[in-house]
Amino acid sequence: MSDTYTLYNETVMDHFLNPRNMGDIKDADGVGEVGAAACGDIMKISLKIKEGRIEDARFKTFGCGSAIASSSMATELIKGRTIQEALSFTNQEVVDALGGLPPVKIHCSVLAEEALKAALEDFIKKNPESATPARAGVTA
Amino acid sequence: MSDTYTLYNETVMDHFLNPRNMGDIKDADGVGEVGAAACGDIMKISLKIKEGRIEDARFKTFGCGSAIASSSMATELIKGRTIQEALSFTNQEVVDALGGLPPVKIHCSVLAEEALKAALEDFIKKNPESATPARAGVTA
Amino acid sequence: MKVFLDHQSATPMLPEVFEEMKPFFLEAYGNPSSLHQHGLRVRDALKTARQRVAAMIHAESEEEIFFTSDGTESANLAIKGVAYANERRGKHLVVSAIEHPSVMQSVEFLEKQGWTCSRIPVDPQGRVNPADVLAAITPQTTLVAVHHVNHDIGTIEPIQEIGKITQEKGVPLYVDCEASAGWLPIDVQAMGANLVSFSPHRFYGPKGVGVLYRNRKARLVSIIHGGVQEGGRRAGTENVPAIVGGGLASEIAARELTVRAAHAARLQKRLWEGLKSKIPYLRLNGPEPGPDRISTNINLSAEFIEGEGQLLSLDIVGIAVASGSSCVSKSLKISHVLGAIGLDHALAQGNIIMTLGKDNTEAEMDYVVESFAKIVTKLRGMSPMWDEFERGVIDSVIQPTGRGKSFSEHAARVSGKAAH
Amino acid sequence: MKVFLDHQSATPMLPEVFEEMKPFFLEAYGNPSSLHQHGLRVRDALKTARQRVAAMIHAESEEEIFFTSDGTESANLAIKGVAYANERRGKHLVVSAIEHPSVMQSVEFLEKQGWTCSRIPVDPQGRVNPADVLAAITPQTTLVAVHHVNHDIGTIEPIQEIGKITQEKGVPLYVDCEASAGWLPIDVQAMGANLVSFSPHRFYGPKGVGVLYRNRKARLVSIIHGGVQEGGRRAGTENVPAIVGGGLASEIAARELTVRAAHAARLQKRLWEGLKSKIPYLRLNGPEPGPDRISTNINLSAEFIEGEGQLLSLDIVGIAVASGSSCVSKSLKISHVLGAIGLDHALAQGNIIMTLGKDNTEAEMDYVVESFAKIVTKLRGMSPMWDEFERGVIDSVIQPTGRGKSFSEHAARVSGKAAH
Ligand SMILES: Cc1ncc(COP(=O)(O)O)c(C=O)c1O
Ligand SMILES: Cc1ncc(COP(=O)(O)O)c(C=O)c1O
Repeated sequence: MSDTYTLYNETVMDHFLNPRNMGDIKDADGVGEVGAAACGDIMKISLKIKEGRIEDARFKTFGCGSAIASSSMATELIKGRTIQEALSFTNQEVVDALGGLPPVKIHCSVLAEEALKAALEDFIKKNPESATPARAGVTA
Repeated sequence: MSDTYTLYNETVMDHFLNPRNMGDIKDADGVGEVGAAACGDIMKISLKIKEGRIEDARFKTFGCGSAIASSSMATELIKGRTIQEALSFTNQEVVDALGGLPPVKIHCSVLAEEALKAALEDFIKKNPESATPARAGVTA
Repeated sequence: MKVFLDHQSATPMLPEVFEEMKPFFLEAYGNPSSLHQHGLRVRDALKTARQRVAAMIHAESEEEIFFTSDGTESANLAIKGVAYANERRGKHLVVSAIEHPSVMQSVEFLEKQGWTCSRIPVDPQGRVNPADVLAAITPQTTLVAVHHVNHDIGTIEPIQEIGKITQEKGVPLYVDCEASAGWLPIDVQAMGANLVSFSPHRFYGPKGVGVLYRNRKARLVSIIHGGVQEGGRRAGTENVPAIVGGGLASEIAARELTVRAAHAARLQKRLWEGLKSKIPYLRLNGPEPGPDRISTNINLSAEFIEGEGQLLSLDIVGIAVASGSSCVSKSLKISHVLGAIGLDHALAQGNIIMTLGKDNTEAEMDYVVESFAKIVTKLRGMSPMWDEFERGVIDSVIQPTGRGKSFSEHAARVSGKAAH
Repeated sequence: MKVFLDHQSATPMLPEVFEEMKPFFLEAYGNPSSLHQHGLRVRDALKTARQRVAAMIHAESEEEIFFTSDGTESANLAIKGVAYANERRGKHLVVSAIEHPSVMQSVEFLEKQGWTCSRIPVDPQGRVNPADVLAAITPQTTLVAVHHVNHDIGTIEPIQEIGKITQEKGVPLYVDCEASAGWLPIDVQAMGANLVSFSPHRFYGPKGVGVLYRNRKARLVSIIHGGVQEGGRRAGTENVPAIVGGGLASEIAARELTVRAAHAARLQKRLWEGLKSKIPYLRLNGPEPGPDRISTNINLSAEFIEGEGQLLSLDIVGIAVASGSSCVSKSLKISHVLGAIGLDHALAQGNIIMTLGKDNTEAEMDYVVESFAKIVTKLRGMSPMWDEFERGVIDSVIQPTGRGKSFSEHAARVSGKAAH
């Protein structure tokens, strides 16, 4: 009876309680804010991009534990990737890195993917030259 | 946990386990056998009648505990009564003397009344002279 | 001597089951719907219980196990939940004529709401003929329900054969295993069953929990509405201690099944042979002990006397039994099972049901034989029917002699109405 | 420190209730339907339980008390059992818009079967206007259902006034007392209620038993079909230990009600005042503590943050609470109660429900205030909404400043869809 029971696994709880990369980047090169009408989550990711590579990523999230953990994990995963690589990032990477999410919470990882893509979009809009070869890969 | 729980009260259980007047009367002056189609009970009462008075009454019963107790009690109650008195006997006397029966078992006492009346009928049929003043009171 | 021979009505809970449940009353009192410690801790316990139950009946996954409040509710959910879920496909059901009242009454309720139902008759031993099931299925049929074992007379039904038919026809099969669970192996996959129900209180588990197994091939909607507990199939705060206890009782029952069943079979044989040799005009209802009858059940009719008196007299000498006679039922009707096997009304009235458990002993069986013989003799001495039989006015149903009227004719005459 | 503030979901069972139940697991394991010793002994125990429950709610007779498996089943039985019983008279129901899902979903089920239902809206505090009930009743109305106290926001409804109306109109009134039983006096006669339901697991009794009171003026048919248990109103083997325990818990709850409620009221005041003074942009949903709100409930919305994160963070520091936010519900919908009182979507998302019990202490309240203040600060620091509020991009709902867009407008913009 003395064990600790948690709704999420250890990794998710760790990223919820000790989020990595929480905050905003001053003078961010790209910022994306997305929301899920269905459950009211709002996620914001800001990126620092240098020479076509993500140098820093930060998040702010209004949402449940798994939304916070998903954005924390997404920013961790994305750091160091090229724009090209980042544009093919999927929510499954977040789910896998977190060691799984409850089925009803998978949408949180999707939101993280969307926020990242929105931030990249924002960067590309401001720096059209940077993304020419990748343009086709962007869906939204 | 050591108490004894019974479906019926003590009086009923006593009359079921130690029935009074169980058996048949040889050369009975009146015999009545009745049945309840609804639940299959069959009750038989035989009477010894002397000088217009019930000298002995005996029963045999195919039926549940309360049917046996009802017929035992009915024969007890009826002994010593005049035919006249016996003809106005009702099942309520049985119920009262037994200290009550479960609602679903009241019909057993009715059967006892009917068996008694049938036995009286039988006697009267055989001895029409005996009952002239009471004839009107007989319903069946 | 105290002898409990009414295991179909109740079983004492195993001490280890009680120990397993205990913490869930006082310490781990959380609600599994809660997201905090207290909720999550009991959520884990429910999962374990589900796994144990799934293992017992060879379910593919614990997600196929739903907990309800008892076997009755499980049967209601199986029947109504499948009927409502398939309302658009068709409104026809097929059930055996001797299912438990929880199935029969659910069907009657649906009939009031526009469903139709084919009731499959049984042979004098209570067996369903699979060919009759096949013949009854129509394109509108959305469910077939045949129980594994009959609760009154212990008949084992040919479920695998029926399962083959329903699978071929693509109609879900519901098998009520309340009377078999814990005493006969249940393999839902081998049976070809899509739904199976039972209740752990029949094999030394707690009251207050029922099980419904349902696989994906059968659509099922909820009948108790509200929250989204039990995968949305049963709303309401879960009875955690009972579910936990039911899980453990299931695990133990699976493990000890062979031993328990063999023990019961030995006692069943001794009991029936003892009774048969001591008491004349005694009939065993349902199949002979052996492969067609569950080892826990003895269903008797003592001729010329009525069941309640036998039951009460046995109780006085410490023997607890049941009866399907009308005097025993609150509705004043004989068990519909006895009617369906065509049992003579006289014999149905004299009905006694003895159901064995793991703790009964041979000495108990001998005591029952002896006591019952005395009781039958005493009650026959009080019965006008016995006397009339001896005098040749009525005849025996069990060993007809050709003289006299039948009990039924006689009863009809004295009551002025036909016995039903 | 461990603080349990989720008494609406569960309560620890009283040790004396556990002791009362114990013999019914191991020794007195009989089935109350049995006619022998074992059955009769527990039949007596059920009668005692029924009498205790009847006394608690001032029922005229214990025969008006029916036991079910939980509050959800009782609500289903009240709604569907009365609807079906009066099907020929009419098929219209009147219910408040903020009833528990067990009521709302039962009504929706009946609507699929041809019933119509008027849902009575509530004011921003969650109160039903009795005049609206009167106006909704038609000659076809066969039941009015308004709960005593709302489970989410603690509003006490004007039941006596509604009872007068339903009595005048001759329509049965069903009052779900799940959230009030044990904490507010319930007098079914003074209320003018024909049906009342609740579950002892809300006041230190066991899980696995629900109560339905019903007086003769309301016709009621069974919804779980089978045997003739519970006066034919609920088939299925009775959960004897839980019923026995529920009976004792009811007796104790009635005796200790005044003390328990006064204790809760003191803590409620301390908790709300502490939180209010420490945490800005915090809203109490439902009436102010006092005569219009049950003393056990505090329902909060912390603006700019979401409920599940608050709940998890509280759990980590040992505080167990609930939430009506959509992230917490399995259906991803906010509590319909919060919708019905017109709570802004942003505040509904940040919802936290704290429910008090008899064993909570003042020190616990102070710990909760302190911990919750820290958690809100941390989560706001992580929330883009807080940042945007501080930067004047969006406005506060609780203390509007006139600058910026609302949360809802903002959420709709970023998600491309309207918040619901
Ligand atoms: C075959 C069968 N089905 C269903 C039931 C109902 O189960 P429960 O008593 O758990 O409600 C019984 C109960 O005796 C039964 O024997
Ligand atoms: C007002 C109300 N009614 C009904 C119920 C359902 O009761 P149970 O949880 O016992 O199934 C609840 C449960 O929380 C409730 O709060």
